Order: sequence, then C-alpha cells, then structure tokens
Amino acid sequence: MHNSPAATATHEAHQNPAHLHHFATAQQQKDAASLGMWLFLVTEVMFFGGMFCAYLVYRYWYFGDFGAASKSLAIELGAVNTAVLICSSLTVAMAVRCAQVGKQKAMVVYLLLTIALGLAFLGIKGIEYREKFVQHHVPGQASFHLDEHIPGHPDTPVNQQHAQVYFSLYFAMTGMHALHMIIGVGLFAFLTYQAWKGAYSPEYYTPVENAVLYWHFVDIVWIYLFPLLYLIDRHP
Amino acid sequence: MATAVVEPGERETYLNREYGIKSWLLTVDHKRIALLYLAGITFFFFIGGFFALLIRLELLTPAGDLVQADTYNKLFTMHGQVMIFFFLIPAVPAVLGNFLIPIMIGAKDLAFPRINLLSWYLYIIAGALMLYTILAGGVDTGWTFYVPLSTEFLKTNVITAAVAVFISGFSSIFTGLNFIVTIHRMRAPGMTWNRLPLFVWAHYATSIIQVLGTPVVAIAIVLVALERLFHLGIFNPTLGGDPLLFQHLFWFYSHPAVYIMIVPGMGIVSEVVCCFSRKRIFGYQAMAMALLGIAVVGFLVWAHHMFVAGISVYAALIFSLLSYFVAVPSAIKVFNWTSTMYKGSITYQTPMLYAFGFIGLFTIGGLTGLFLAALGIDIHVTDTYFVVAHFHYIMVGGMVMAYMAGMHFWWPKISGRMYPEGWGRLAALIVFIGFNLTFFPQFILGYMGMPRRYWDYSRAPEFQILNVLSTAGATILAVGYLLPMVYFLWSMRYGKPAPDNPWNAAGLEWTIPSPPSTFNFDEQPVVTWEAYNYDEIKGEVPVAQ
Amino acid sequence: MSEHISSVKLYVGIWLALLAGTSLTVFAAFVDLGPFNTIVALSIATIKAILVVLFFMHVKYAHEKMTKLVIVTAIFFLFILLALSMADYGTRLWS
Amino acid sequence: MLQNMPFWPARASAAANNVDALFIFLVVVSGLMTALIFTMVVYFAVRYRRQAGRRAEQIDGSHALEITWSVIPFCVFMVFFAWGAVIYFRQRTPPQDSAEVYTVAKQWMWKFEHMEGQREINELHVPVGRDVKMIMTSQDVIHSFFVPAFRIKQDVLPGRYTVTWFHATKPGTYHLFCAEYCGTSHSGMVGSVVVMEPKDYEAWLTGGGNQPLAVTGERLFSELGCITCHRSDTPGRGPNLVGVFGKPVMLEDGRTLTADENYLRESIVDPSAKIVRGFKPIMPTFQGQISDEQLNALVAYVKSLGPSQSMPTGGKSMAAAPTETQ
Repeated sequence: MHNSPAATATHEAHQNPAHLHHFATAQQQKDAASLGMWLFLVTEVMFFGGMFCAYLVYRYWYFGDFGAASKSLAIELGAVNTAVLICSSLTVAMAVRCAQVGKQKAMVVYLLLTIALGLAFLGIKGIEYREKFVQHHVPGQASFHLDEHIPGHPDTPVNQQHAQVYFSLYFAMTGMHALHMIIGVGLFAFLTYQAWKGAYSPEYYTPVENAVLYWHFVDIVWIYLFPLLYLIDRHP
Repeated sequence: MATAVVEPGERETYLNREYGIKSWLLTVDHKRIALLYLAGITFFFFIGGFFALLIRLELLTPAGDLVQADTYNKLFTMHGQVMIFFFLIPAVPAVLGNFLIPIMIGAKDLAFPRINLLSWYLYIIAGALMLYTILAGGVDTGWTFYVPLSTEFLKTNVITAAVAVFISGFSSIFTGLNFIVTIHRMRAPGMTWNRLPLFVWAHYATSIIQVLGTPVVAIAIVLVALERLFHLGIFNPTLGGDPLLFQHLFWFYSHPAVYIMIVPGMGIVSEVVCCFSRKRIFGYQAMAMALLGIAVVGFLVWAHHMFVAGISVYAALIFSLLSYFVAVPSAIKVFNWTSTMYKGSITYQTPMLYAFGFIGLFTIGGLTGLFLAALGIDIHVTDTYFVVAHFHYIMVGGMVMAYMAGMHFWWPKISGRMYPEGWGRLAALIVFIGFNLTFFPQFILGYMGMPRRYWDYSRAPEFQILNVLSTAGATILAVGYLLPMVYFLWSMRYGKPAPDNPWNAAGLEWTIPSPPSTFNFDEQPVVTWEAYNYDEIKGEVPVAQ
Repeated sequence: MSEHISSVKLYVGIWLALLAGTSLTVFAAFVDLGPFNTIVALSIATIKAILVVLFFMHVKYAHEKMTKLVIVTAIFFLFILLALSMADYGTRLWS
Repeated sequence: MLQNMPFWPARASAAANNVDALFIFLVVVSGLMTALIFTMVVYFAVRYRRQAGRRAEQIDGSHALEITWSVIPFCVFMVFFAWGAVIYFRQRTPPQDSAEVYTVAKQWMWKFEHMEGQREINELHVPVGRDVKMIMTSQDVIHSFFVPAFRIKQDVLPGRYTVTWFHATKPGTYHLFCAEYCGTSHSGMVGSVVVMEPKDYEAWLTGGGNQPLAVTGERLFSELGCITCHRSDTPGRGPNLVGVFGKPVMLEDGRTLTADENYLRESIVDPSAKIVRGFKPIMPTFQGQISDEQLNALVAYVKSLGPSQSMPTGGKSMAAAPTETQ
C-alpha cells in the first residue's frame, strides 16, 4: 500500500489556520488525526478488555451467584440509561453532521444536548450507586450482604463472597465507564465553547470528530456492560 | 525568547536555534524531546545501576550483612521497576526512535509533536513519583506486583509505585501511537514500506506492542491499587478472587514488554551491521516480517511465566508450544545478521563492536529462553538465578548493547561531534567482559538451585564462589558504563566536529547536516533508492584516528 | 475521511434501530432460553455495536482500509486475551 | 559422574535424572548453535575485514537459506517441547498410591503433616524409594515449594491446594527453598528435606507417638457434627462420603467432576459452590472456623474412607508401603 500522502503536496496547504507546519497537506493532517484517534480507541478496547477478561473468568466460575447478584440491579434504570446513551450517540452524530454542513448554531445545540444527556446518565448512575450503599451491596465493606438466591434454585442462597466479586467487577467496570463519561462531558464542554466561538468549519472540525469517536466508543462499552451486568438470568 | 542567537557564519541547527530553559521545556521538536528523554533515561539508568551494585555487594557473602532484609527487598524491587519502566522500555524508542524516525522517513517531525512532548511530561511525572516512592521509604513488592502480597500484606508505598508505573505506561502508549501514525502518514514521496530502514520497521513493531499491551497492565495495576484501597475481591483468594488472574493480566503485557525492549535494539543492530559491512541487509523482507512476527506471536506466550504457578496442565502445554514459535523469527534474525557480514568489507568501529556483542549475547539469551520454555526444565530453573541470567542476557546483553551501539553510531548526528574512537572501543570491550563475568555464573547458580530475590544464602554457602565472580563482574561493568558517560559529555565540548556522514552510511539521516536543522530537511526529499544501498555509496567507512 | 455526509434520515433510522435493540434485549432477558439467553443478549449487543461503528462512526464510508484494519486488530487481540486466559481457566478441572 | 562435578546440584530423585538428561541435551544442542554463530561471526569479521582493493559483494538474501534456518531450528525446538512436556506432564500427575504429606506454607515457614500424624516445621523427613505426594496450601501469600536436588518446584497458593510429588532415590539432607518472593523474610523461608533409609524412617516415625492424620480428621468429623448428615450407614441429608474420593461426582447443575483434594476442600469452606445432585444446599460454611491444618485432617479423613474399608487406616502412609529400595 504505497499511498504516500506527502506526494500530493499542493498549494492548498496553509489556507487553514489550524494546519500545522510539519504536515504537507491539510488532508494528511486530518488522516493522521483520525488514525491517531482510532489507535487510541484500540488502547481503550484493551484497557476495558482486561476487566472483561476478569468478568469472563468469574462469570464462568460463579455462574449462579452472578445471576443472583445481577437480579439485585435496577433493570429499569439500566435500560433507561442505555436509551439515554443511545440518544446521546444520535446527538453527537448530528453535531458532526452540522459541522460538516456548516450549521454552527445547530452544532452548539447538539453538543449541549449531548452534555445534558451525559449528565443525565451520570445522574442515574449516581442514583444506582447510592442504592448500592443503602442496600449494603458495596464490596469490601464488613456490612456487605446480598439477600438473593441462585436463579432456578429457590432454596440456595447466594454465596456472599462470590456476590462480592460480582459487585467488585460491577463497580470497577461501571466506575471506569463513568470516568470516561465524565472526561467526555468535559471534552464536549470545551468543544461547545470553541464551537460557539466559531472555531470549527466544514474545512476543519477534527477535534469534534475525534471527541465524537471517543463518545461512540464509550457508548459501545455500555452496550456490552448492560446485558453483561444487568441481564443475567432475569427470567423467572 | 529571541530566535536570532546564531552567530554570523554559524549554521543554524536544532541545538543553537534557541537557548534557555523554556526553549527546551516547551519544545515540540522531536530532536529536542529526544534529548530531554536522554537526560531522564540516563539519570534513571544510573539510579537503577546503583541499586544493582548494592544488590551485588550484599550477595558477596552468604549472610545478609550489608543491608537489612527489608532494604534488600526494596533494592531489587526498585532496581527492576526503575530499569524496566524508566530505562529499558523508553530508552531506544524515546531517544533514538524519537530523534531518527521522522528523519529516516523524510518528515519534518512526528505526526503529533505536542503529544510527543506530553509523553515526555508523563514520563517525568511518573519518574518523579517513582523517585518520591524511593525517597519515602521504597516499595518491596518485586517489580511484578504479585498479589495478594502487594494488595494485602505489604505496608510500603505500593500505591505510589503503582501510579508511577501506570503513568509511565501512558507515556509509552502515546509514544507508540505517535510512531505508528507517523510511519503510516508522514513518509516522504517514494519512501515505500519496502524501502523503510529496518530501524523504522522495528519501531513500528514495537509500537504495536505498546499500543495493544500496555493498557492491559494499566488496568491490572489499577485493580491492584483499588483492591489495596477498598479491599475489593477481584484477586484476593480469601474473598473469592483468583491471584493467578492478576498474573495472567500482568504477563499479557509484561511478556510482550520484553519485545518492546529488545525489538528496537534489533533495528539498531541491522543499521550498524549493514553500515560497517558496507552491505545491503541479508533478506530485507524476512527481517521486516520477523520483526512483525515477533510482535504478534509475542502476545501468545505470556503464561510461560506461570508454568509452576498452578495453571492448568493443558494451558501450560499450549503456552510452551507457542513459546517455541516466537523463537523462529528470532533465529532468522540472528542468521541473517551473520550472513550480512559474509563477503562484506568489515571495519571494527565502536558501534560494530557493540553489534558483535549484541549478536553473541542475544544468541545466548535467546537459546537459554528455550530452556525456560521447555516445561520440564522450567519447573527446576524458574524463579532461580537461571531466569535472572537469561533475561539480563536479553536486556543488558541485548538491549543495552544495542542502545550503546546506536548511541555511538548516531552520536555524531545528534551532537555534531565525534566521540573518541579509542575510548569507545575500550569501553565496549570492558562492557563485554564485565557483562559475561557478571551474568554467566548466574546460569550455573540457577541450575544449582539458588532462588532469585534471596537476601541471605547462608544455608547454602556453596553458592558463594559464583556470587563473588558475579559481583566482581558487576564492578567491571559499572566502569564500562561510566566511561561512555564521561567521554560523551567530554565530546560535546571537545570532540572533533562531525561531518554530515561520518560513516559514509546509507539512509536519509546521513544526507542532512550534523546536527540537523529544526525542520530536518530544507526541501521535501524524494526517495528513489532501496534501504542500505551500499552498492551505490562510493566511499568506505573513514578510518578512525 | 468522513467527507461523507450522512442523511438525517439515516441517523434517525439507526437511532431507532438501537432503541429497538435495547427493548428487544430487555424483553429477551425475561424469556427462558436456557444457555441461549447469553448468546442472544451478546448477539444483540454486537449488532448494536456494529451499527454504531459503521454508521455513527462512519467506518462504512472510510476511504481507506486502515480504519477497518485497526478495528479488526483490536478485536483480534482482545480475543487472544480472552481465549488464552480461558485456555487456563477452562481446563483447570480436567485431570 | 555428575554427582561429583563441581557446581552440579545433588541429584536425589527419579525426576532429577530426567530433568538432567533433557538439560544436558539442551546444553549440547544450544552449545553447538552458539558455537556455530560465534564461529561465523568471528570468521566473517576476520576473513572479510576491509582490505585495500576489495569491495563488498552485495547479496540480497536467499529464501532457500532462510527457510533452512527456520525449519531446522523449528524441528529441533519441537523436540525440546515434546521432551519437556513429557517430563512436565509426569510431574503434574502424581502416581495413584503415593504417600501423602499435607503442607501449609505461611510467612515464613513450612509446616508439614504426615499421614501418621507427625508434624514438622521447615524439615521434611521422607523415606527413600517411595512416591511422596505433597498436598500444599498457603495461609497468606503465594509461596513456592522448591527442592533443587529433586528438580521440583510448585507454587503454593492461598485458598486452594496445589500438588507436586517426588520419588527420592538417595539418602541425604537437601535444601528446601521458597522460590516465590513472599515478603520480608523470603530468604529465611528455607529448610531441608531429609531422605532416610526406610528402616531409619520407620524408627523416626515411631519417635513421635502422634495419632494418624485421618484419625484426627475422624475426631473432627464427629466433633464438628459432620457425621450427623454425612452418614455411611443410612441415607443422610448430605452425601455419603465413603469411597467418594477420586470418583466422578454429578452436580446439581449438570456438570460432572472428579472429587479431588481441591473439591473436598471447597466443599468444606464453600459448600454451596458445587452441590451434589439430589441434595439441598443446607450445609453451613466452615470458612474461618477451622484452621488449614484441621481442613487438611478432614480432607485426609474423607480420602481414607475407601469403598472397602469402614475404618480410617491412614492407608497411604509412607511406612505402610512396601519398602523397595532401588
């Protein structure tokens, strides 16, 4: 694949203020930023991958206990949050589209909507976390207790330790996901400000595009977390 | 900061373009960032080396008499953490790779200069945290952070050390990410994949490992910290967790990390062997593919660190088998380097001496790796000095030798000065002798059964004689490493000014002035030649005086 | 990349499909399918993820293969991590 | 011959011979490879040093040669792999009728308990010519049981049993090391393995006057009330444990597994983890209520409940075994 981008160096360079000197063309710069972002998402996949590996191992070991612990989660809140994130994915996708077609104001509106949805997700997550504390479902605390039975075995109580492993993973995975959401909301706050100032145009909107890629990735992580954590053995 | 500080008549270079602290700390020039890294890496190399010397001195006698047991445990822990995370992993990529990759592919800079600077700052923050850890009393987990020892039992600064390693990991990830994008997107016209110097291929392979592997150790270390802080049960057997899961996640990165350390060295040796043999590399494509092969297959072998840890017998068989697969590309490389010398016109400048050392010592290191991959032998020699000797042959005998080869080879380009050739050759010889005396006895010690990380071996005084030899070697080795440090510094002021191409070597980096100007190339180079076109280069290597 | 501009209609369509997938997966969780519950849930999640990647993240319109190669690489190495770890955990009890 | 070689570890087990044989094979083969590389490097460096009037001859490479030096080493590697795998597999599967020693490792000591009830700390007495199986667990961190003279090593983990075995061939006193870094006094976690002639071992055994481990276990079995549910005469609320060890067990969730030491251990500390088909999960956990030593005694007792015998005999002891010397 010989497609050396610098070969196409032309005078179109330097017409964009955001164009950096060491790139031959704006297109080269754009391609570099895009590849860089995708590689960063690869590292994120592997970062969450470590936790998914832990989840897989313990789900295999403690299948019934994971089912029981999963039942204690509020499925409505989880489902609503999934919907909230999907909506935010639509709004960020629309924000990029607005940037592409040069609709500045609409882009700001969509970014603000995204921030609102992100905060809504975090708020709902906060309610769920609070519930865990109230119900003593927080691992590592002496008061930890889960009053559930193994799905399909009404007289078998859940193993408290195995349930703690589940909740350890629950907090680690959703916590790490929430941290990514917080970073994302921060990013979008900055981008909204920039967009409002008019920093982005159909020629240059790379930061928006990359932040949006990141946001979609965070969304995809949740798309997997939701069934893995909330939907084990729900059937009666 | 004024830019016009160049004296009339003097050429403007990346070094004299600007002066002052700010011009360095806020630079986005990949060459200046490389020098910033060089300073940090040299500092940590000598810190880690100092710990190593203390370890060797303690082991001079069987009894634990020089330091306390706790202190000794901290010494080998911090020796490992400092050397691996703050020297071996960043050394070649962040110094030589940073300096050379853009030049070798005909670019003005890396794709993301500011992220490059961010990498350095992350490295420095992590390094500062590591230094804090050392000064605040140290940490004694062993560099491997094995649970549940690290999570439940030790009272030392595990968290700060873990955070330091975590942050240095992100420094490494960003460097790798930057390299991959640069190599994909910034190549000069005509610089096809088949014309890339192997040094660039090696860094491409290394970067893949950094990007794919490092995040996994990052999350493993985060979970250790969380488990220590909040008593989660993910790795704790008394809470239902499995300590071996940590080992899996840890070695998923930390075995490939060995290739992060050695593969860039392989790139250097390819450049050096070709130049001082005046020859094209033997089997360019096989060499490039072997680098990628090592990077990919290197991800399939991690549990060979866990053969006696309590993993399933069947998993052990799979991982042992896969471990032998990764040995094949390494074998190809050694044979191809050797064949490159065949019918060459060889001279023995310092970089070539180090390259000879690399080929020999890497061969021994690699072959002893086959002992460890053999399940039956591994039972006996794992966690003994045999392993210690093996990985020092790869890392010190291999990687550090290559690093020294590269430093001498490109020092004229970096500094614009020649190092003193005679001293260079002497140091190379001292390093080679000191190294073998230090580490060869450890193979024997290991087979005799001396476990690693032992402070006191008074129960087994038969180990002493070999330990004495090893310590004697370590002092020689120390001299061998201090010497270049001294004459490199000396040469910056008193060395002969270097010509643009002191070795008559092939490669874009030798077509520009030494030291280069800030944007490397005055005009966009167009590449029309294959790598290592020594048939087209008229001169020989100038004879050293 | 992404000079491609998708229509609003497409985005809304994908959004509706994702919401439908979410409802479906919740519904399926309450039906006893035996071991297939997990498979169904993960299949739906994967379809949703593919929709997001292809349309919202514009991978379908990427003008070069690099982006796809990067994604496949990530999935491949994630698979290696999971599969070789399970090679240990899945066979520990065999004797 | 090797025994008297300087810097060669003592060789005192059957496995040691196998490991040494493979090791010597590897040393010879890799020595030859190293010699080949070194000779080539030195020869080329001298023969093709720069000489006036001669230029380097450019060679692009040779696929034939590259394939040669990939395929031949690979075949040699496969021999290493297969030979190593055979030794490893044998080491990981103890013979059926081994004598057993229960081992508890803790920071920083080794505690051994023989089937006859003898307890030792940091010293392990075993007879020559007998298969001995070490059933090991840790009270705290990961340790590793390492006897260089036997060429065996096995990590010892908290919360489960790991197993290794040896067949001592030569009387003497040998080093025992902890090989996995375990904290401050890691290097102090050393001891010795004393290999004795069967006669001497017999004499050493009778010195103590302890009761066999299985008998201790039997006493605990009734003291802790296990016996009220796990009955051997009538169907109880818990499974009949006679003859259960080493046999396949059908679980409530449909899985079948072999009742090994780890299964018995888990069933005591975490009874609900694996419920036997047809029984209810009513057994309370004993985690934290009994020590690792008591746990070992219970496991030893259940194992002693062979199908043909109703009384614990402490069957697989070292003394009761035929004393063959080799």
